[in-house]
Amino acid sequence: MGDAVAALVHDGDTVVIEGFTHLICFAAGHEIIRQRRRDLTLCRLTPDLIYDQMIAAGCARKLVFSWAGNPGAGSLHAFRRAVERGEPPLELEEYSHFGMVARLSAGAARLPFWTLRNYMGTDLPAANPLIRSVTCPYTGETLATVPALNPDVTIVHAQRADAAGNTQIWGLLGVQKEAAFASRRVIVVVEELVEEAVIRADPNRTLVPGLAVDAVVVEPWGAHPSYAQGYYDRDNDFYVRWEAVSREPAALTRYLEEFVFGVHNRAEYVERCGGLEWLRAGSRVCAGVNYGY
Amino acid sequence: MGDAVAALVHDGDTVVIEGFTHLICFAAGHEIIRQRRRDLTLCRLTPDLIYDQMIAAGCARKLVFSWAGNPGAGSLHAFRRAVERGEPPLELEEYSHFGMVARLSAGAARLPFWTLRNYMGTDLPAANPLIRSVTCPYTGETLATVPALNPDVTIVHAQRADAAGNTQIWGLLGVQKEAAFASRRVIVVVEELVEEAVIRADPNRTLVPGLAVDAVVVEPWGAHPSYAQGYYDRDNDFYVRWEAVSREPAALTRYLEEFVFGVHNRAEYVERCGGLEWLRAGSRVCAGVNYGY
Amino acid sequence: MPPSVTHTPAELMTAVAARELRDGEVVFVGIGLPNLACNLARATHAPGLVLIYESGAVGAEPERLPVSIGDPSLVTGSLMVCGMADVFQCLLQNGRIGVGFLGGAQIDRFGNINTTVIGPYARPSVRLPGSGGAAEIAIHARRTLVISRLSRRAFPESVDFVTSPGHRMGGRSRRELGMPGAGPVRVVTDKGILDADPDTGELVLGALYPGVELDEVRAGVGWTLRCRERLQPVDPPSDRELTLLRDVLDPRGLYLKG
Amino acid sequence: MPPSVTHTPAELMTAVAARELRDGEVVFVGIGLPNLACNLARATHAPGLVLIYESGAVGAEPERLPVSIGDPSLVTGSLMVCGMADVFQCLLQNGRIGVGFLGGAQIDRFGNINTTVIGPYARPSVRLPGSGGAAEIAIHARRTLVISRLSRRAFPESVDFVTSPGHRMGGRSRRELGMPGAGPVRVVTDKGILDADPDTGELVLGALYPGVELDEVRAGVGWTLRCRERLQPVDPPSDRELTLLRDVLDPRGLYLKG
Repeated sequence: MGDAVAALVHDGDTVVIEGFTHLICFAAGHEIIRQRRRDLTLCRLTPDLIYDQMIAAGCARKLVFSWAGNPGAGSLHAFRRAVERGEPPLELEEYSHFGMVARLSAGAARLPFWTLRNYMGTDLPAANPLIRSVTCPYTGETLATVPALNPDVTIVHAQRADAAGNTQIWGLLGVQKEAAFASRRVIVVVEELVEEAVIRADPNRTLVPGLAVDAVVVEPWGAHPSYAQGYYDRDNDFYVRWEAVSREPAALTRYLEEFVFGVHNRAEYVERCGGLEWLRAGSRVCAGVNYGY
Repeated sequence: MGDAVAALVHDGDTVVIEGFTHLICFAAGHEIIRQRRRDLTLCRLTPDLIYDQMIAAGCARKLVFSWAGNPGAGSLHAFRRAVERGEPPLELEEYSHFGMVARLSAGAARLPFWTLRNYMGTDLPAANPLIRSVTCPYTGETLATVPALNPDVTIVHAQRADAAGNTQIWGLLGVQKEAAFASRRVIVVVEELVEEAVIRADPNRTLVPGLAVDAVVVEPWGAHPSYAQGYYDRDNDFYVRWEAVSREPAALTRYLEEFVFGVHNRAEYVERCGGLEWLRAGSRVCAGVNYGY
Repeated sequence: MPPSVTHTPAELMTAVAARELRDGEVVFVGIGLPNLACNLARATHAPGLVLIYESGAVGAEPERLPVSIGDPSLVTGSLMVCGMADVFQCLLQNGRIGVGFLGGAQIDRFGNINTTVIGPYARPSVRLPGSGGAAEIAIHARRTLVISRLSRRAFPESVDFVTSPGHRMGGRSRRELGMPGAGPVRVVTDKGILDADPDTGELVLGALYPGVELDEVRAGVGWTLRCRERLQPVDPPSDRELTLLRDVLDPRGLYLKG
Repeated sequence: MPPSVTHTPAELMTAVAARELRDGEVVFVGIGLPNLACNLARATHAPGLVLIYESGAVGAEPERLPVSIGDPSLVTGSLMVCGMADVFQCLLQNGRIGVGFLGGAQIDRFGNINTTVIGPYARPSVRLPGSGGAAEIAIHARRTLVISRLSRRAFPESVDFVTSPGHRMGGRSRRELGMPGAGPVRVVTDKGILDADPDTGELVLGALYPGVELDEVRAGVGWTLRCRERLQPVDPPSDRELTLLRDVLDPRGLYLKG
């Protein structure tokens, strides 16, 4: 992870760490904080705890997003301090979920914009002049548009990939595929590195092909406190505890010192957490399907 | 199948039977011929043998398509007679594959059009005035557009579904999902009806949810001479033989008399073919994945 | 003993919301009371209700109470899991969603909802999470239901920021603005039900819960609340509803305590 | 014995086309000679070539010779199978395709290809299949390779219908028209190789096969063919190439007979 971030994530980059609740790559976020990246434009539908930590650590210049909260548990207080009090200053570019999905869809298709029927009657276009409109060449009606998002680097966490980066995900898929194809560089972080034969045995499961991937990092438990379907459960207690940590700048600084700067890598983080085996997933293995002919 | 076609496919309808080489529902096409539907607008990327048969049988008023050939074997001669000599007359609306995919994507998203970077330098827009353009509200560049395709009825062949129409497909996916969501009515035809629990065991495999499906028809071998991954192979000999049948109007009429009008249903068709067991797929079952948490 | 003592406001609101759902409908669900309302409806009069989460899980039947909209228990055993581009394009914008649930920090006289900021956008006094999928749900779901407790802070005459559009925005109707869905037709509160007037879009009192005085409701909204000519009667949660909520759906009282 | 007797024209064209491919490139493949050329390249100098079919199979390693672009053998054991919307948007339009193979009934002086009609569009003398994915491949692939046997019918000065654009359409360059890819940079025929002139886009003779006279090539095109100042030498298929083609890749001679 250290090498991948050093080589592929630079100061000033536009960075996407995606994953809708599922497969959020905290391991990559922590490494970016440890390597003290600055002036990043962080993009993500749901900034979640990891962007709250990156904002608190001073990595972010700007946030592009659609829902900034601690799902089911409260607020992202580092984010709120930045917006409400400018501590530290943070530029915002705000959409709805559909708008962010559409931005990444346009990016993945290498079109300059995407069309959607949305935003009439809302104050979002007034708050964000990049939400514009286009006239349908068939019906004459006006539809909303958002500009393509083409990040410098996207980090996709996944259950498994082969060494060439052919990546398989199951469970919630979020916008991982769109983000990967939209991006100039892609880092795939996996729970498990598998033989190419495992990928080839079930090709419909592949979400991102190796030809779109620049680096594969093997990082078990890399999504904690978020989760990886079939590998480990969401650490809801951590999300609940974050409310108090995040609310107190001193507590947040202590957290970063202990769990981010205070460890060298993910294995040490897991150890510092006291082990995470209690989150290990139970078994609900599905049957395979026949690819024969 | 008889009931589903009687209830859901009407004279004058815009009909899509999709499937890119894989899972082409010949069974539904034959039933539509048997029920003597007329004035249909047939849409499909690759009209294939089944639309050649439907054109020959007089079902079609218009063809909307992007590649009309007998893949790997020759021409669709009923289609060619209609276009080259007007026997019978057939209106054409022609795109490229990307254009047809884009039309169905727009239809599925219920947008009036779809944007693509295409068609500059080709004669296709001159041949089809529905290929138009739009100006990007961000870059000012001109991009091509195609209008949404929202068929009256789409027929999707699939490996399996439950009784509520939750439909799973593996192998080539074509534009089946887009066609189903774009359509006012959807008939799903499956090789195998399965318990809801089979669907629920592997929800990432579901391509079309039951909430978008109007009828489920169980029709083993329903895609012959095309194929169903994991169930049976493509009958390449049939595709090769079609060249001679299709070239001779009398031979084509005899084929329809014997294999379409001369049987009451798919089971009789299979019997008339002398059985199709020789095409039965071998076993290449993949491993399952863990959906536990 | 008056009914207000035998159940919590959250239980009453959940039961009332559940009764709004019809069997076979497709519902875009959020976490918390909407999720409980949907599952109560499924367990009583609407077994065929289809639950869709914006995370991409369709037809979920979670074996535990999900604490986030992307909880793994919503995936295991669901009917379909698709990417979010399909959720917003093929399901929501496609018009497949019958009912969307919304909540918000502020709901105004015309059903506009604010989940973005309290105060000016550029330097708010309170920064809220933002739209998420709420803007497009409010525009596309065939109808939306809002669940919120009454208070003058939560129900101002007009919101600080329109995240999710209601009715009569700048004097123009939803139809004039090209919105496919009917918008927030009903707001389920802890004291009664507000309905959007079909002509003006204004929220008016449509039902008062047993034991609640009209003045209590009026005190909870920031405009002069009008009433329908005849208020609908509302039954308190039945024993069956309460048993399901307390023993089966939220046994740890995660959402129903207060 | 001269080399022209020891191999068929199809074998020579396939071997020459294979040598055009570089290791690690991503190729959009068609059935027939392009498929054989790619697999020959994989078996010799380009083991890392990634094959993509417009049907959605990525990195296929078929265990039998596929007879259609959607053959089930292209799916079994491939690296990824995706829907066609992803093929055209995320792979092709995204700019991920290095090389596209095209063929056609007519190829003209500027590399425009016709697979639509012979004669007028409204009432053609021969109705051809149409574009399929050819139009967008010609526009988006970083470069395209054309394989076709020479004949005046197949190489007219200008095509009856431009299905897939080449160079200099109506006097305007690809760049002026906004096409991302370089277009048909090379045409592999049965007698020699035609290259698109980098300045004018005109197809000019770049290489002559051993034993072929210049006049034979000139007789096969419908315009006055110009030659590069220095023609590149072309080796006939090596024993290894021929063995692979005949014994491994097309043992039944499905495509390589003629």
